[in-house]
Amino acid sequence: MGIFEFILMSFLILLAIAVVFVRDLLAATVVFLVYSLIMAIVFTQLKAPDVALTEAAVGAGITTLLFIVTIAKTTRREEDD
Amino acid sequence: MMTTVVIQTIARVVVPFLQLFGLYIIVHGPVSPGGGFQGGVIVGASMILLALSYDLSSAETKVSHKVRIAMDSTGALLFAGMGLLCLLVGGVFLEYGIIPLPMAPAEVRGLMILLVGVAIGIHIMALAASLFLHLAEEHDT
Amino acid sequence: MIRAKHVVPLIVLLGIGVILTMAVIDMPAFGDPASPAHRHVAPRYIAMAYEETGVPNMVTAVLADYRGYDTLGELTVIFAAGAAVLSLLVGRKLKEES
Amino acid sequence: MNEVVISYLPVVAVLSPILLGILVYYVGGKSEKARDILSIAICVASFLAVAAMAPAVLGGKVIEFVLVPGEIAPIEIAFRVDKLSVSIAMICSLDWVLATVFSIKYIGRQHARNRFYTFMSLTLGMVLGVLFAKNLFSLFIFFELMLLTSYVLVIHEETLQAMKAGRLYLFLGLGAGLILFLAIVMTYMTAGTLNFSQGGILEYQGPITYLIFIAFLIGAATKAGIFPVHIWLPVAHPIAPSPASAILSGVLVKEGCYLMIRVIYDVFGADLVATMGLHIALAVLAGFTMIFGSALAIKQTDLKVMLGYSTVAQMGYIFLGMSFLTSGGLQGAIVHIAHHSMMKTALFLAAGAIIYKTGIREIDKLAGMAKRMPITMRTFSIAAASMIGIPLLCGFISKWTLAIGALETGEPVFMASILLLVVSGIMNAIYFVPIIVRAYFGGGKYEGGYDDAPPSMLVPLVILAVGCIVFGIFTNLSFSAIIPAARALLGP
Amino acid sequence: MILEFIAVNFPYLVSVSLLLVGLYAMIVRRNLIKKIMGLNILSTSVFLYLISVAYKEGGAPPIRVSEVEVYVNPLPHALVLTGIVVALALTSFALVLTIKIYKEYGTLDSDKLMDL
Amino acid sequence: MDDSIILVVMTPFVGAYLSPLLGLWRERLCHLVAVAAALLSLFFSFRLAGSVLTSGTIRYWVGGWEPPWGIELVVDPLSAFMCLTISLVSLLAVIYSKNFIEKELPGGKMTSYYTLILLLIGGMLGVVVTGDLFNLFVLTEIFSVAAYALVAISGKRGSFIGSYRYLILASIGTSLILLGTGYLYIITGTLNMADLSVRLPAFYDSWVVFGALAFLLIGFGIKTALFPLHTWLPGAYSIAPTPVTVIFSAAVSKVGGYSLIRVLFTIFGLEFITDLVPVAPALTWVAAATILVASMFAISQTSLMRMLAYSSVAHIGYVVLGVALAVEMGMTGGILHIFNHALATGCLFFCAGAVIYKTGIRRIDDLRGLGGKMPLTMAAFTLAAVSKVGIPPSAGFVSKFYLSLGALEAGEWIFVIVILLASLMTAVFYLRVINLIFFGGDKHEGKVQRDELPLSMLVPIIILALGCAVFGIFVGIPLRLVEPAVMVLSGM
Repeated sequence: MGIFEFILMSFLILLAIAVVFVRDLLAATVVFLVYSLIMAIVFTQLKAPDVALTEAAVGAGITTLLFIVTIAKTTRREEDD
Repeated sequence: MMTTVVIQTIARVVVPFLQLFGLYIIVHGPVSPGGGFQGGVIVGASMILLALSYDLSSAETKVSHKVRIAMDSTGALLFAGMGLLCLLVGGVFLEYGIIPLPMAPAEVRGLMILLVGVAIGIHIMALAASLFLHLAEEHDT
Repeated sequence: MIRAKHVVPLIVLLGIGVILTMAVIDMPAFGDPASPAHRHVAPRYIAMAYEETGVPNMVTAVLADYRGYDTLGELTVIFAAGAAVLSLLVGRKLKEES
Repeated sequence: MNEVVISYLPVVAVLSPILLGILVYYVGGKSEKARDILSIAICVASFLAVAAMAPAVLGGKVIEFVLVPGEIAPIEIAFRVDKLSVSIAMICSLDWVLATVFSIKYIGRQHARNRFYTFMSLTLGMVLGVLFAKNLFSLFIFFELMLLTSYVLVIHEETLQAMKAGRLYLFLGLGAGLILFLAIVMTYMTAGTLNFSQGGILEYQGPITYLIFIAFLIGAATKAGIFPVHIWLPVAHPIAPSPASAILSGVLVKEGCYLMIRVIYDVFGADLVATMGLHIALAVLAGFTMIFGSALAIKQTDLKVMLGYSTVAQMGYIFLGMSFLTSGGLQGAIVHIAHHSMMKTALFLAAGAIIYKTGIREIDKLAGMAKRMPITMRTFSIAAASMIGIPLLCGFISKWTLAIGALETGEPVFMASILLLVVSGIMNAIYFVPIIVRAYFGGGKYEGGYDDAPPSMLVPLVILAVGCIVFGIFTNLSFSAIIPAARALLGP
Repeated sequence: MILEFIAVNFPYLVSVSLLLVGLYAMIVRRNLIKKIMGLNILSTSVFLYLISVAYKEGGAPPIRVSEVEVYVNPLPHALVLTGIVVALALTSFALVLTIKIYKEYGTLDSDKLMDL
Repeated sequence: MDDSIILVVMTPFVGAYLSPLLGLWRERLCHLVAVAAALLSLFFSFRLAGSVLTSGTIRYWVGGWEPPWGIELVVDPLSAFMCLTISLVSLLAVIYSKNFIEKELPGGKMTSYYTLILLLIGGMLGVVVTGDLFNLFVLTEIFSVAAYALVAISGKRGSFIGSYRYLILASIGTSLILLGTGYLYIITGTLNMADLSVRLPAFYDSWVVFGALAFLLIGFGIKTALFPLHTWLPGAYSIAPTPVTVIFSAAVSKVGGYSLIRVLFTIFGLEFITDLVPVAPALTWVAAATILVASMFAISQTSLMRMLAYSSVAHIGYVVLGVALAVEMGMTGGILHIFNHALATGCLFFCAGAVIYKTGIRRIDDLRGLGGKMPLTMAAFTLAAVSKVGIPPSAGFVSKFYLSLGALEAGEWIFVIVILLASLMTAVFYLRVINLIFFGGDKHEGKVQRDELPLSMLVPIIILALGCAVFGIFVGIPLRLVEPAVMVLSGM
């Protein structure tokens, strides 16, 4: 556990909170993409290359794409009160 | 969508490489990070890229709905079939070592693990594309 | 911002958070090679996977052989998802094709 | 110890009405006549099956049969026929034959005839099932089924009023059933068995024993229409078609009494009840019911409702007899079950005949009825007189026996109940005599000539009326069975 | 003491925080897509936890290389791979449902949907 | 080793993999494949039950790897019992689907429908036979995904929202299950249930074990629809196609309950859940609350499907109550109720579906007078409702009996009262419906022709209805598996 991992993981929490609280859904999706990529890097640091590869392909790839398509089909704004 | 010539050309160039890379990952699953699932996703993503850069129908025509369903089922059946084959030759479900091939049991297992990867790959590449395409198509209703 | 109806979920979250933190305190430390997780089942995979399956990637060996049944299940889950997505969308489509 | 005989007869008696009853529905779709004959045949067959058991049982044997063996202790459906069961079953199935014969004309005009006969048949099966049950579990099963099948009889008319009455009947019955269920479960937990056994299976274990008794009492009393859970009875009995009222009042309420007898003598045992002092509570309840039921009956203007309240009062007699815990009292209770069954069936059937012919339900309008329907009114009068307790009629015999039973106890509290018997008899007279007087001497209102009910209605009526007289005179006919039955229950 | 605990078990604590954030999004957020993002965060937090369990000080990635002796635990990796696929399945289906709901009702607000 | 154990799971799966291929060619073939697969599963379940009874618990090492390194499948009497219940109900549901789905589902969805339903069946069977915690998670996910999709498949108004709510809540549940599995893994290093139960006692005082228990409980509690985690259920049940609803209520929620039992009894063990962390006593209270609250909701429903759904929730409460009492009688009752309730609720939902199929009626008030139009269906409905209320001699009564005995055995009086109260409440809402059906006059005079269902729908209904009656009398048949199951669970 080096300082690099600490920073990455702290960043992870920040990104997660950002995903939840950013009102623009497309922006949130992009943040989620970054979150997934960082998660993949963390997995690599934790010596799990297989999982990292999968997380990158699925989390940052397919899932994000699906989110974007869904937002395109529905609405970009998260309605608020 | 983004149907500019540039993107189309890039996609045209990139897609074969992506697919090759995906296949490489599937086949090299046993020795390096990756495997059927990851490779399958990458190949599937290449199809999605194709769909994005052209339009949806061209991806449809390249790998039609029926073919995807068939690939989907075939992948799953292949995996299950390997398990059931072990039952047939008198072993336990998924006990690859018992399959009578002229090799050491460990090698048979290795071969089978590779085949499993291929089966998963076939399955996932069809599915990943399907999931995306179905979602994306929804707009014209 | 926080409204009355959020109180219950927040209390639930707090409760789960407390349980989680207490559990983390009781856990073997991170990266500890002596933790039971590293001593009980896994050593066999690390030591024997290559001899038994001829595959250097232990994750693949576990995934496709030792726990191959799980992987078949995983395949089935995503197969189910495919069928599920299909079940919602395909009605119109097949009509068009025929 | 009684000799135990294994025999199929109880199964025949219980299951043939149930299975053939379903056939009745099918046959009814094809031919009405065939259905009528079949339903009478079923009742006769059951009666014969019961009668066939009588000699052996009264000769000191006990017939047993296990229908569904309970590999796991309490869940066993089994039959056991002893003297008590067989003597009550005889009179019940006989009543059934008569009521069924009666209903051919009566129901012939109404809707849903197939359903009526089917459920009559089914109910007979359930009634016999209750009487022949070997253990509380089987008894409970038939008890609940009896409730369901008789519910359909109660709501036969399907009017709003009938539906309301039916709902009251059903939910009180189900509630009582649940409490009974609780009692049975508790019994099993404390006694470890559910089989009836002379002398009782329970031992005193503190308050729980009281609780069990109260639960049983509530369950049985609801079925029997004892105060204060009688409320359904005057509502549900009159609303049913008359043959059904006859068997509801004549037979079904007796199942509650039968259950209570079994509970007191075969589950708790007379000694335990006596040491716990429960019999006094029971007697108080019974006495109250007698007076209360009679008092309310006086107020009624509707003939059938009046008969319903009269039933409530008479159930009090039976419970009173049980509570004496003496041979005489028990004999009185059992003999009153049989005799009241006869009398009340006759009364309700007579009321049914009047309704069938004239549509009159109100007591006031009965004036001159004796002229128009002489045979019906005569049978009605005999049965009513018997209810009042005129000597040489069967009602008198049961009251006499009850009084003897009260004296046997030697306790002032119970001896005081003789007074109750007298008062209640007088009250009976107060509500029956005016009807008779009006029917015979209140002429002038009705000017038509003789117009009595058809023979298929009169025959059952006459048989019952003759029964009232015969059993009133030749007391040995009933007592030869009932005295041993009471002895068997009380034990040496 | 506490700082040391946090430093040592940092990945676990991160996973706990992520789990809570994910749960919060799933329960409290009203937008259906946000809920699905919350589901993804929740599942990745569990994956992070499992991968952390697998980690061993000084271990190598679990791919056999002749000169290395200490590897991290491969079993949780296999579990997580399965888990990721499961999460993908759930996400894709939930998103299709979202599109369908939007088509039907024109809103993605769970409160408004509740009123319908 | 006995291959039935894997074939019982793989048959539906292979059927599911084949279905899309066949669907491309001929859609109708899917139904045949589904029936064949379900039939084969039932056959293998019977073989499993047979070998469990003769030779005790069966263990099967998938891939030939001995546990804890490989995945072990374990079939003990409880698993065999669940297998039989699931595959029986599934077979009937698949048969029933033929006509129902052709009419009720929009075109082109048949293939997906049968694929998903086979995945649902296979997933449940997989959960039931597995002996590995992570494998349990994977298979739970399989049948959950299929279940979400089947809720939404009809595309009717509200179906997507119902499915979405179910998905979100259940996903929280499954994520927590995975987390709990991870917790157990970190302190024991194993995922095998038997191995876990051996290694766990060393860590009983650890928060990790407590956390794992809490998360597994919440996760499976959502799947089981325990109060207050039941909110997803009525929406999902009432909107799904009827055969699916039947599988849901009769099997899916029971599989949740089964997983709960496995986690509590097999992994943590009786001592831990009753003494160290009083989970079982807490669960009994949760179950009691589930029973009462759900019954209350059921009374106030106007839609038949929703009423049945709430009633189903209440009966899951019975199962959990019985098992959580952790005494022999209670567990017998609880496990037996899994089967008995499957019969009754399956039949009820089938009948409700049949009504929708024939007339499109969904509201309870509109059922008025349907008894004359669809007599067989409605008779079956009545029989099943009687079983649900728990009136003897139906199957439901037997489980109620055992549950009450269990509650008394555990010394928990209050739960007997709960059971009785719930019975009365159940009676209130079912008898209201039955009254409307048979005695409510005829609302559809001329509109609805008197005709019965196609055979493919009628046969499953009648089989289940007869089951309700037969297994009420011949209790010994299911108990042959239940008794050893209780023995194994309680470690005797």
